Amino acid sequence: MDQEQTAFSEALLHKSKVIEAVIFASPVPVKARDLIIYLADEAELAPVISIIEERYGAFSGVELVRRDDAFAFRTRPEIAEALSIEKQVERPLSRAAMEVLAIIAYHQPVTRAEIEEIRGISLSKGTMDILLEIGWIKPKGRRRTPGRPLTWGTAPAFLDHFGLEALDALPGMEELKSSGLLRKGIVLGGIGEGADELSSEGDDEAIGSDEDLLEIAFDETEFAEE
Amino acid sequence: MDQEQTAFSEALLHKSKVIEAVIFASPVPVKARDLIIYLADEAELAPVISIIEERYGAFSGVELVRRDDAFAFRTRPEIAEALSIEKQVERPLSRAAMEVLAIIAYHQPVTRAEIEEIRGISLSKGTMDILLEIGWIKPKGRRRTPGRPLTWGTAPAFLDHFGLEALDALPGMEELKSSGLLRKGIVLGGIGEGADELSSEGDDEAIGSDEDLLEIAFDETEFAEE
Amino acid sequence: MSDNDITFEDDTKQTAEADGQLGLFVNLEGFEGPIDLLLSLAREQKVDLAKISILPLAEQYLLYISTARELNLEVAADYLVMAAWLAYLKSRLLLPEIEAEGDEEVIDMTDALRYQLLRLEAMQTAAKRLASLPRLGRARFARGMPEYFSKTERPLWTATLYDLLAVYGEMRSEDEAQTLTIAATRLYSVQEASGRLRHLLKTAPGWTVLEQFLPPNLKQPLDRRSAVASHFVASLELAKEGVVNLRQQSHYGPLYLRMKELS
Repeated sequence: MDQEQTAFSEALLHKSKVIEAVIFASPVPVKARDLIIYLADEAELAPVISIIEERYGAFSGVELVRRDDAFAFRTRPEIAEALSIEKQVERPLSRAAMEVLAIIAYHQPVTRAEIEEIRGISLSKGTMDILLEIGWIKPKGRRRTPGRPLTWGTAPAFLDHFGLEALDALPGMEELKSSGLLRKGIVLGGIGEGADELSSEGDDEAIGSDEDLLEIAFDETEFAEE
Repeated sequence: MDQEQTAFSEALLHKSKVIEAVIFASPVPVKARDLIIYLADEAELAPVISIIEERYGAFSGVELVRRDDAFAFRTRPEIAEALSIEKQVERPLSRAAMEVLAIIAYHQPVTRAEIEEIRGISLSKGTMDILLEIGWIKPKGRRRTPGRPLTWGTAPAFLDHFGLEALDALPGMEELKSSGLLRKGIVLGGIGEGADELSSEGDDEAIGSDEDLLEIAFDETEFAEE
Repeated sequence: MSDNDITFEDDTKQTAEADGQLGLFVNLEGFEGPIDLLLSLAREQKVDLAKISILPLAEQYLLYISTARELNLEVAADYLVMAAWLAYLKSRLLLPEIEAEGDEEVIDMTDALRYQLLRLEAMQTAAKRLASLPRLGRARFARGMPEYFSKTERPLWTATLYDLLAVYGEMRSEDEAQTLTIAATRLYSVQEASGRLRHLLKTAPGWTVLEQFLPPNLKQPLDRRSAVASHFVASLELAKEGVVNLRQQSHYGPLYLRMKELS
């Protein structure tokens, strides 16, 4: 290694200390873009992250985890049992809320009507509210269909809470996708009607148009902020 | 190293992971006696702590610190310093703040009520605050009038920022006018003015009268020196 | 009721008695809607949902609902709509074939129901799997003692002396605008022109072109235009009053004035 290279890797080592400290200090995952400000350029992030990841290997009780485009230090799940740390006693979520959360997570962006349609029952008032209050879901924009309904998706805190690197890492996501069970659209509406809907390929259109969701357009008055 | 020793050190390594996680997750420094419960006996604490200390050595942005008989992770001071970045951000002053600053500069000492009177609009809370925060204005004392209102003037940093040697280096009305910074007043029946522009032989009279008017107007609004 | 269905095992204990006698503990409140109830009934059959036969399932549902009604339990509209739908489906399934088209419809309906059961089951399973992930605050912990660093932004005020002066100048100019000044006008008023015409016409010999009446020394074009305009208007007024006669030979031609002969 020549002198220049040595200087380069030393600079990287120093930067890895800084980035480590920033992530370590934060109680919530730190976005990549907030880390880059401590670096000369974006390209430095990947090598710096791998230096840190290596330092917090299997021999550490703490690990560097990735949450979408953010990083955090979290204790390793395998030593959790050994810990008599005061575990958060949370009010268990109702079964309805967990189901709605799962539907939002796997089907996002999804409208309220679609959630109701999947569950075959209308949503009671509190179900979405509680998920919003916990900070696991957020509005994602409006669907470009008549009525421009608001769609919902998961918020960053969802990934952090459930220890998921990204939405792709949702358990069983691949199978669900390939089995076609993530299709939206009315399947069983009324007598006769449902049949038409199932056989039509119409749902794909709705899913496709989600990608073009107007990000600008969500009306804050539509839902409670908390 | 014989087998027994290997097993011993592996057990210690595992314990160090647990202790590391406990200290990491604790909201307060963890007392030695609260750590011992995770260990076989007290004697294990010292080796476990040194394993962790080594892991968070000079190459880490974080260090294990001892406070009395308790342990905590802290960002290394030299890194923390680097983290408190002070970014210089160019920021323009709001129009309102500029106006207030100008009035204070030209009319000091001036009361808040007088500033409002000159601008013909009431001052929002933040406008004076921002000037005060920047350090360009300061209170100058109280006017000896009923209510003894506080008067304001410029602070030394004002001269400094604007590169003025003294307050009287602020251009007066005449200089402002000649540098084109003072527009002429709006004159009703201003057709006459247009006529001047049409012909080269200017009619100085109209301008002359404008000038006189301006001077009068200033005298009216200009505040007596106390 | 399957074993993994923790949530409503307390709510709905079912014991099947001999001869199909129903000792069902009917409690609809344990279910998240009719599809959920159907799903729960389907699970009891312990067959692949994708292949489940809809007819017995529909019968089970209808029996469940009718039992609930016999027990005078309140049955929500959702459940009744589903019951009606399933009753219709059942009748279609039992009827001997009507026509090919109708058959297809029945097949679609049963497919749709299967799909909806599968989809809801998938989401219920997903919810359970989510809940069992190593969750923050249970299996994973965040740093307990977060540190905060000031990422202060030191403003670099861009205000220049020019800005300051320009603002002041502009502001004072605005003050000025409030002091309306009425400038002395050098232009001829109609009144003035009218007086002048009255006076001059007395001495005018017959038809005289309007320009002849204009005041002398109109050096500036604007002054001249103003004088022409005011004298023209004045001449019209005088004509209206019956003091003068006007004459114009052609469009845009010169305008002649003459004192009206008092007859």
